Amino acid sequence: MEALDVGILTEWLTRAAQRFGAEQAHLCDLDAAIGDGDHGANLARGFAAVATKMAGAETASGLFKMVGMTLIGTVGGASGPLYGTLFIEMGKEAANHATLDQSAWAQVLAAGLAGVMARGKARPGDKTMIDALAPAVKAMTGAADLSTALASAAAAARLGAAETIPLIAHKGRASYLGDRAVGHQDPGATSLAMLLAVLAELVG
Amino acid sequence: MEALDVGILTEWLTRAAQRFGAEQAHLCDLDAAIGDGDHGANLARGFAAVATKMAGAETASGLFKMVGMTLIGTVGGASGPLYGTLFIEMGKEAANHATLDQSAWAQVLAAGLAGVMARGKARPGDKTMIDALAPAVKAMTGAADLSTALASAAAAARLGAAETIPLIAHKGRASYLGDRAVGHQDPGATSLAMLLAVLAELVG
Amino acid sequence: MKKLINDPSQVVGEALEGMALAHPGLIRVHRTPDFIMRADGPVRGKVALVSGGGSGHEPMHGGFVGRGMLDAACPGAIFTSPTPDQMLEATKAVDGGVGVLHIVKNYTGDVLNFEMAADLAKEEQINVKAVVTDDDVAVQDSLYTAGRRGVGGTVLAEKICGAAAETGADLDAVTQLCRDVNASVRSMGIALSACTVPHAGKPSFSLGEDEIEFGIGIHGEPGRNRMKHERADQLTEMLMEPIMRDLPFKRGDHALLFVNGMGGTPLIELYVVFRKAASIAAQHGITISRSLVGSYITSLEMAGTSISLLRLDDRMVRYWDAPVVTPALRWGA
Amino acid sequence: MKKLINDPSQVVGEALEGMALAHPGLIRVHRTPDFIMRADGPVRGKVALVSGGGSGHEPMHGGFVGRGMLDAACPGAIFTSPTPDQMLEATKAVDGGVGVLHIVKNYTGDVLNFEMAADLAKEEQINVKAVVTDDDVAVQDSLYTAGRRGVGGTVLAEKICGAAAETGADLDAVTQLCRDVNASVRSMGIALSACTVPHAGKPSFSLGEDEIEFGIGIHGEPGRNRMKHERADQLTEMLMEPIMRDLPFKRGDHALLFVNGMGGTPLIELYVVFRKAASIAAQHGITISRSLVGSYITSLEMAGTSISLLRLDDRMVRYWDAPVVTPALRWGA
Ligand SMILES: Nc1ncnc2c1ncn2[C@@H]1O[C@H](COP(=O)(O)OP(=O)(O)O)[C@@H](O)[C@H]1O
Ligand SMILES: Nc1ncnc2c1ncn2[C@@H]1O[C@H](COP(=O)(O)OP(=O)(O)O)[C@@H](O)[C@H]1O
Ligand SMILES: [Mg+2]
Ligand SMILES: [Mg+2]
Ligand SMILES: [Mg+2]
Ligand SMILES: [Mg+2]
Repeated sequence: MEALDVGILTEWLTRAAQRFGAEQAHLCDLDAAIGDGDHGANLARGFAAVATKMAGAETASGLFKMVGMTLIGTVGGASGPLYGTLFIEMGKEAANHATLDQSAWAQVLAAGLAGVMARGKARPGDKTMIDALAPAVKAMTGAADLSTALASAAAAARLGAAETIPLIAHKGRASYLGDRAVGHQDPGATSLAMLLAVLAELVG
Repeated sequence: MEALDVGILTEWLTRAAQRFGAEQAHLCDLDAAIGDGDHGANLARGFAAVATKMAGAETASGLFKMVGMTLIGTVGGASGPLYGTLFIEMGKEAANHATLDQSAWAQVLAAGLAGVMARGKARPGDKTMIDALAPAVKAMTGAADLSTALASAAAAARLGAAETIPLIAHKGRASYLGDRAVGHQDPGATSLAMLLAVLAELVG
Repeated sequence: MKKLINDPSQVVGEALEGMALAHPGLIRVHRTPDFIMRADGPVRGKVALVSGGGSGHEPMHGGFVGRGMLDAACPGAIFTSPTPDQMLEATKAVDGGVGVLHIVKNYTGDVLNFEMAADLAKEEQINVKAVVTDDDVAVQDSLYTAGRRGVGGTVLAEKICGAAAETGADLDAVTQLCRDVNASVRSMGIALSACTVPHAGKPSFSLGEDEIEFGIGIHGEPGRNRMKHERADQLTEMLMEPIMRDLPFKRGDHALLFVNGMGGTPLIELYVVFRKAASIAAQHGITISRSLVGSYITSLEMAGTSISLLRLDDRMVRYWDAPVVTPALRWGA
Repeated sequence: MKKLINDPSQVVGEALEGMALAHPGLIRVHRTPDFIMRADGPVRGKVALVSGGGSGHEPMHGGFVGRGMLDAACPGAIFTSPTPDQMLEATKAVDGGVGVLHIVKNYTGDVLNFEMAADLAKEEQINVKAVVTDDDVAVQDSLYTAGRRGVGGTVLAEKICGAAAETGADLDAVTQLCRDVNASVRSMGIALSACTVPHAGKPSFSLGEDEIEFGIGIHGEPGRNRMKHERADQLTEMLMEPIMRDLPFKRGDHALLFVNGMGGTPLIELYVVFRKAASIAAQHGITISRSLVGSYITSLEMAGTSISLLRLDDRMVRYWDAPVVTPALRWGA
């Protein structure tokens, strides 16, 4: 596959909704350890709403903006505006590209990352979803082709999520815990890695 | 021993206070099963107050009235007015007797029983302290001497308390439970039997 | 047992001291014997209302002392009725010269102790009347029980009669009104968990993971029967059924719906119950024109709820709406 | 998990319906998006106050909607901040033409969602300001955390600012007052038990028989550290110490003492805590001239308490005493 079209992106998000439904309890448990235990429920609710609305999207840009708005309107919590911003900024960038090939997708994802960082003010190492997203964006460049790039991004995100375990959190609820957050994987980084894994599995 | 004097009666109530202190949890447990779990605490509190006030009582009548007033002022619940009335009426009757020999004591106890029945409107078989007190009063008559009479009274009270086990309650909190009170011994009958047992042990 | 207390034997006294510090403008606390009275009492020429009962039901009754409600409340030990000396001293302290009404929840202990207190007060030339509340439909009212318990309806009676007294009704009128309210209200409760009395140190009963007690009182005692936990709507139907049956309502009646928390149940759940109870009333053509939702007559930290439904007449509505200024109920002033 | 609910996903909506049925004279409930607004809103020419946050903290915020306090409240899912569309619609619905103040508790989710809503409202020409409350001294306020959480002080800010708005203060003045209240209040909380979020179905953490969590927030999360349970007086000292240290009081200051229950703690225990907290304040020469005792900002059925201490100036006292007519706080009218 050379590029991601709106059909495959719709399929991605449909499967992501299934995945978050299945992983809801797992993500809630991660959040219960260092947050308030709702991350899985928040994403499951938000992506379930997304899944009911995707039919008829004509462009990747339009699709992503709709996804972003839907997440903002249904997820709540910290992850709602952050995931929402991710997709809205991805949608804005996607509008600049006729086809979403490897290089375009790298820019789309980078735009999403920039949006999340601007909104949430977190930096790498703060034990947030940024710790999965930033390495994924980096891993997109230099890969042989799109599917390899997506696989590398997913792998980098998974690794980045795992690497949040020893960290103290500096943003979000987990930051209230100080040392007590050490030893737990960040739920938002975990869900972000899942989202990218679903895409890699689909295209790979 | 031919008669009960104020010294022995003071000793009785002192030991009763100790006994109720020691049996507090047991009586509370009985009450928890079919009531609200406070009977032991109520009596322990009341008799502890009695124990601090007895020094200087000159007559049995005066002693009993003081005990009755103290119990009314410190026990609360159903058992406060009932135990209080028991002692006040015993005190009134005791005033009619120069010495508290076997026959006088039978009359004193009977007066107490009448007072409790008048105040609480319970009859034998209602699963209350009456079921210990009434048989005890009956057992006083016909015994060979005072100490035998006290022992018979205590035994009759103990038996009467045990015989409350299969009963449905018609008075007090246990009456709310209907059938569910069956199989449990009434706490008030149990404490009344303890009170009479302490006297029998002291004199016997 | 984890509680915010120092010593089980000091809880009631220390809480009274806390109340005195928290509400100096509304109430005064008297120790030994213990009672709470309104800060501006006695009010000359006004019928005084005195209630009381075991502690552990807060805010009842101490939280209802103040203008437009109770003149005094006598707190006993946890779940144990107070003693006649408390009631006598409270009665004397708040007597405004035109009589005192004792509002007594129907429990053997409360009734006997208040009876003794009334006798003593009468000896001191105070005109005392008593009304015994018994609104709990969980209990069979028959010769073979101590009679129905006084529960949630008592709160409503205290508010309504307090307003009547405040606006000048005489002792006979306030007494009759209290009987009328008691005759027009029915209540029913369930427990989802037991509570722990401090001096006992362990729960008063134990319930399985999906068991509840149906038809409970307010003293942590077991209820009429134990049953499987159900959804809120079904439990609400089961609570409403005996209430509606016992006090026949006719279409067009107006009622006050009081959904009470037993202490450990969050407010959000009480509103879920209120929603269903109101819809059941509506199905019967009954208009819920007044409401009360919250934990007002509790059993320490017990989880559960009780529903009280009071058929209203115009007079009750007027007195319900009248100003009340107490620690726990306050409006109109 | 035993709760008085029907379906975890319907709790918030059904409770909103219950609130609408229980308090028709005070509030109106809007569904999809969900918000609660005062029955007589929008009030032309009055600055409007909008707050919101996750559900499960009842009565906050919905119970504080009404005359003299909030104009609208936006409830999210349990412990999950609401979404910008709710806040936007609520803001539009209550805007009286002279600006809207968003009172936002400092949690990443609440802050981000309210920020987005404010941006959207500004696009629609509504003058929106926001104050973020952060009174919780349990959290280190530094570059390395999300900052202190907004807890009990928020309730006090909403009451005081609501009164200012009601009596005609303009948006700048109400905003400044809200900042002043937030700057003058500090809070600290402990949990004796965890709570169970309905969709999770199990307690958010587990505590041993004599363990407590010290320095908790209001979302069922663990606190600053776990420690041995102590007597109420000692725990109260531990809660008061960082409050008094963080907001230096001087002898002669007046303060409002707010002892809050987390949901599952009986009122009688809160008064035991109040007694000690007031005596600590008195030892420092601080006069507790106003008070609030009860479960006003809760974490479902969590057992525990939080203490908030607000240094009062005359203006705050006047606004605190001003009339308020909401489901949960009501006086003076
Ligand atoms: N400032 C931030 N920037 C980026 N991500 C954040 C930030 N704050 C929190 N997060 C992410 O959000 C996740 C929590 O999301 P969620 O549980 O849904 O929201 P909430 O914390 O409001 O309950 C965290 O695990 C973290 O990855
Ligand atoms: N009407 C009555 N007449 C005689 N005894 C009674 C009556 N009602 C209750 N009792 C006795 O009182 C006992 C309970 O006392 P206690 O637990 O101290 O009071 P309460 O029921 O108020 O908590 C019962 O076990 C019973 O023996
Ligand atoms: Mg979360
Ligand atoms: Mg008892
Ligand atoms: Mg009792
Ligand atoms: Mg959350």
